[in-house]
Amino acid sequence: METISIRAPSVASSGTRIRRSVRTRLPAAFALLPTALVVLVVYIGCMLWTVRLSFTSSTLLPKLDWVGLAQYTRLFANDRFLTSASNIVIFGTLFISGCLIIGFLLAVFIDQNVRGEGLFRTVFLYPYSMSFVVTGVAWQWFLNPGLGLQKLVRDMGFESFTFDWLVNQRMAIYTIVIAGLWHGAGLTMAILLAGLRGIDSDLWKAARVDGIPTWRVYTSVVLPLLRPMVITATVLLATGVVKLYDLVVAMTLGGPGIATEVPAKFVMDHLFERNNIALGTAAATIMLITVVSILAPWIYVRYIRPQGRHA
Amino acid sequence: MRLKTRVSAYTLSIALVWSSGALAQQMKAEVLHWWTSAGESASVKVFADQFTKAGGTWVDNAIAGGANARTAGINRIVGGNPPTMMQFNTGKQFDELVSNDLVRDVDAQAKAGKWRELMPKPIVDATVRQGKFYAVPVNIHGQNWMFYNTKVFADAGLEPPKTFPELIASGEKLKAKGIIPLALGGQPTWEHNLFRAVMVGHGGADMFRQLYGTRKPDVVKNPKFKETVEIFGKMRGLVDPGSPGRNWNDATALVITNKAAMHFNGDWAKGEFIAAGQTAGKEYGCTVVGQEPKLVIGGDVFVFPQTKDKTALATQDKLIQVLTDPTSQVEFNKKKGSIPVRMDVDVSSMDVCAQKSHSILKDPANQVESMEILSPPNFSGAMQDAVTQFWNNPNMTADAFIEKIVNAMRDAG
Amino acid sequence: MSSVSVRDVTVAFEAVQVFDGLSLDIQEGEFIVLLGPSGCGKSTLLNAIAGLLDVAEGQIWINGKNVTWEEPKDRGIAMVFQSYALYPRMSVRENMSFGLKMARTPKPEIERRVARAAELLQITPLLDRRPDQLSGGQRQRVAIGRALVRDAAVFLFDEPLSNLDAKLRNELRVEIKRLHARLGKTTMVYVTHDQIEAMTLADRIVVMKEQKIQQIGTPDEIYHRPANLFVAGFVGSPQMNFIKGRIENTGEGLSFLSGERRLSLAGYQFAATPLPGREVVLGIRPEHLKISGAGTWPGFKVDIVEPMGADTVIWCSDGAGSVQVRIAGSRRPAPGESVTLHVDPTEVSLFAADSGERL
Amino acid sequence: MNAVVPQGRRPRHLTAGRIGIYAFLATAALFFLLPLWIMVVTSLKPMEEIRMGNILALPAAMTFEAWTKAWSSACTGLECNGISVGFWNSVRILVPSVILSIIVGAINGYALSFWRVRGANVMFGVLLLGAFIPYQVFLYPLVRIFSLTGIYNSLTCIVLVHVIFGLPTMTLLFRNYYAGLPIELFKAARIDGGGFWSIFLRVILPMSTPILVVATILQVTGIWNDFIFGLTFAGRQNLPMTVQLNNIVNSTQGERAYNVDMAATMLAALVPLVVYFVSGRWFVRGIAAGAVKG
Repeated sequence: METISIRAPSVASSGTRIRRSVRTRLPAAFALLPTALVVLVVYIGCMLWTVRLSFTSSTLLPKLDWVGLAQYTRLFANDRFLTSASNIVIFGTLFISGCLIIGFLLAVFIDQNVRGEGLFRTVFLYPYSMSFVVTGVAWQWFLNPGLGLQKLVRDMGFESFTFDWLVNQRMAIYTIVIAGLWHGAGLTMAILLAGLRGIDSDLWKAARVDGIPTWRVYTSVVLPLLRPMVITATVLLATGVVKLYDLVVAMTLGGPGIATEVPAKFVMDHLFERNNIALGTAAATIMLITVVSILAPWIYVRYIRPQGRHA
Repeated sequence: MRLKTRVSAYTLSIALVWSSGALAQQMKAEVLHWWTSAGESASVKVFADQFTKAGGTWVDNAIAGGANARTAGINRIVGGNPPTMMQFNTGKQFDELVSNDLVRDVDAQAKAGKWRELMPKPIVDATVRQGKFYAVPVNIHGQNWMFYNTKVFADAGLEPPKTFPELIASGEKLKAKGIIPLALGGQPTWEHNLFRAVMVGHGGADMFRQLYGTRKPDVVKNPKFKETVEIFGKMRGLVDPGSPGRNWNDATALVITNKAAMHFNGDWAKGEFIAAGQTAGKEYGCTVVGQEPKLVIGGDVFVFPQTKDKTALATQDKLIQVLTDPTSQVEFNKKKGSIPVRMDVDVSSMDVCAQKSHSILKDPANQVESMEILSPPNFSGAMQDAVTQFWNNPNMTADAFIEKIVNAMRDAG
Repeated sequence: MSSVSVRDVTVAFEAVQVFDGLSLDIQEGEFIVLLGPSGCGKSTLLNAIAGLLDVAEGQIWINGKNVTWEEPKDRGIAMVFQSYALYPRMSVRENMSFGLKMARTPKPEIERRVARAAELLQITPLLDRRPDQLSGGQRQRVAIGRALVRDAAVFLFDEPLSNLDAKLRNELRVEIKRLHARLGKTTMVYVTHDQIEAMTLADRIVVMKEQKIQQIGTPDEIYHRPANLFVAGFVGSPQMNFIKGRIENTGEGLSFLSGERRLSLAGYQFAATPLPGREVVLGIRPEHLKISGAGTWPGFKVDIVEPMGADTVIWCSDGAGSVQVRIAGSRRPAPGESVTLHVDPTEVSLFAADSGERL
Repeated sequence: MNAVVPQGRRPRHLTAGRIGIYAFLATAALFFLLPLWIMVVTSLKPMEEIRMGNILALPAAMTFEAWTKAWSSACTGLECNGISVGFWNSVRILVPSVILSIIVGAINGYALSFWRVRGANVMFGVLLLGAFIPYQVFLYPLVRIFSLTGIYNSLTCIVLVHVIFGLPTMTLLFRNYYAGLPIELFKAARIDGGGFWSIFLRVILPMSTPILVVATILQVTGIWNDFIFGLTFAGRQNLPMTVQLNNIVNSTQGERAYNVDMAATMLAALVPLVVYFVSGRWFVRGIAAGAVKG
């Protein structure tokens, strides 16, 4: 009879073991090598380069002097940067939650065996394929009080109707959210719809037998099951939030005033238009630090700690 | 420097490829610029045709948006694969290319062509670094023009204003008649452009230079400065609520379609009037508002990236000849909406606005350097941020605005 | 010569789960079943034998060769998975010949082997179908067929029948047994949590719990002389009855005492003779309890009667606890009836109450 | 009295609920189509009409001139060939970029989910972080890197850039999809003697159709609509269509022809749109098949 005591895992290293591990995984390691190089040179390299430049006084061309935290002091005294930072929080929150809510509603409604499902789906998805360079202009026109919705409603006889968010400092950021929703809700819908289609049909039968109202099933049973899809959609949308630039440029150019400025635009303007590489990279570094501190724990728990599967 | 050897090795290999090609390719010039609209394309074609006539091959590389084009161009110059010539605006945009020895000096050609005598001093100063020409100016844009709708003014029984206080007074009258007094592209650039027009028109050329050039905070202590800022502040009431975010040409369209009376812009806005079939002096007029007309001028220049290749040098020399030739100057600027950079050419064939421009600039006292010439981009950028905040926030006081200007001066160093 | 030999093997999973210093010897031609509840480490052991996971320490020998660091394909093994693991885009034929192609076996040889295996498993008509066109039973046959063509010395089965319904499971079980007999010298290592499969198939059963081997023995040994409480409880259905009590020395030797009940242990083969007063658990299989007029333990009342066809399970209780009794034949007591139970001390098992080990 | 027994097909009830569903979907569809409507009507109007500012109204004098102009005669500097010149450039960039980035993503995803390579997950973590960093930050150093290696401003260069920046999404997509495949398939293939490449090519790849569709759609859309990379890295012989589009749309000082802008935008979006229409069903199915088991 065998009885075995449990010991702490020991790091054993015999020559043969290493040989087999290497021999078996060599092709895999080799296949990952180009990516590893890219990660090292491009991603990590560029990040470090960016961080380094933020401690210099570079203007048009990078130079490698050292001015300490001077750029950061300027950055945090800069109205526009502070507005950008708060704008991205507003936009991010509303855009992600809005896309998820609208996407979920669209997915649920499309999932009701409607006729012309394909048509609806395409209509909701097509904005994702359009570049913002000009669709931004279309939105700008539509939201402009003198041209679009407000004029239309007033022309119909409702003289007091006012919809001037686009030109209102306090509300302008929400028009960016509206156009953002238009662009991103369709993709969210597709992801959630995929999730809905994957739900076991027995669940529906069970809910019917129990006499649970449909909306209740969606909120209490289906929604929790869609968790992975919601996470994926959130991740995809979040990458868009951080990179938000084109939309703002096309619709408001950061205005009225600096009401709709966002960090990526701050970085872009300072790097390429204002010949202020140092301040631009300082802003980029702050963005980087923010993203890393929010995401690193999640990425670590989700992807790094569990070492793949055992094979 | 290793980068440099790299660069020249690369140019050399390209040169080898070229010289092995057909003879016609010997004078092949790749020109990088951001003149992409129909009117601009027509103007650049003048140079291209002249160059072709002179036996060269013009390879056109147009990239929309100055920032995009400059980024691409600078990347290529630094990356060792430069175009033969590249557009910049007058001003500090190419300073570091000069100090890093990446562009060629063209002082020999300038001396031969007497550029220093023939061109307005602000333009010369904007192009000369360490006593040498490093770029070829090709045109002069007036930035503080006011375009107005003649019919609207006639109907209202008003004369186009000569000063800014007058402008505000007539603006209020026009507003009462349901006309948009001032059409403005509500984007930071154009708001800032308007501010500069007020600054030079009301505050005067010296104040303008102090603000954008020397950037000493003392300037704001001048009571005239605050007065100017307040006038600018009052003009917030003269634009329509749809202004924010609007493109400048949509603002021009408001004047064209009789919806608005006045529009401040550079002389490039003529292109929109022309495209709508209107003629200067008839449907619309152009004027410079201010006690004495001071014209803020800037323009476009071309720089010539360094090369050791003899053929390439000859090509660049030929290009310089073409750019400064009097005939091509007139033809180019007719299409571009600007005026020739040489004050010695005959402008009688150009439109009334251009002629007005030319006559104003005849007196060197009326020539005012543009912000692009006076300020480094980080200061003009910071100013733009300040201006757009003030313009779009009716509750912001002139003093708060002035404080932001002082901060901008401090930050830009 | 032993066919498979696991020598002091340690497997470490990300420093979380440890499978430590385990040894096992399997003889050539033997049918070994690794039995245990899920998570007991039986599949881990199988995967280690197959070379599908790295062994941190120790060695694995197959057919006299140290294969610890060999690739799975070089170990002379074949494997059948619970989920069948058929390549979905390949036909049955391609599925079966994939491994041979990988090994660059000549074409005619591949065809010969596939044909033979298909015939053996009666899946010849299915050869050109795709896995998604097959029923569960057919898929499992194909999976076995894929293993068969490898002509391996050792077959590894990872719960191959768990995904099938009861009827198919029985059929295929018999077939696997027949296959083993027909293949002669092929060693089979079979992982399952189903004790019926274990009992019916195995030459020897390895019972595992919490990454440790609890007992290795023939089905009879496992059934009749379980090494500890866990094995005794895990094997057998209905479950073995357990009665807590203690050992006492009466005049005629050692006795088991639980409340009023007493059982003389004369004839019980002790592994180690316990001291009187020792707390123990008495294990009696339901079929070893007999209902008789003059029994050992009177005064049980019948609660529930479960007729199962060939035999009947009767639940009896006496206020202190309940036991299950399995009787053959059609004559059975009615619920509420009083019965007397008879226990044969040679047929019971005694376990130490503290360690659970057999006494 | 006879009880009424329902006969034949159950009548289709257009209940209040159904009407509500359709009303909601139709309203949503209107919202989504609105910008498209503005763009279509604008592209069909002459400029005089556009200056009048009735953006939602149907064109009074419909003309397709803007479309032909946008396609074949709008000017970018001296070249007046519309955006059609960039079309083939875009295709030349698109095809190798999409194929290569998908191949690399698939191999990465496969290696990450089936083979435990030391440090691979850390690499993947950094890659994921990279997905959140604005591209603009990379531009300058990348230009330096590429010009040092001598491939700056070439087709190779732009394709490489697309592959590099497609890495995070593609790797994530394939990794998650492969993580959803039964590991036993991989084990079986190992026992059958498959090595890294043969298992990938013969077992895993044939099972990847749904995720390949999703990856293709995402990459085609992303790469086709790219502007900044094309401009910065492609070199002037290879400028993609979006650069032409931007040249037409975004001139700073020149006059604007909105009708041409709108037509050009829709023309430029044709390729991804066609991909969407053709593969819409597959897209949802592909995502369902595990692309989102993140």
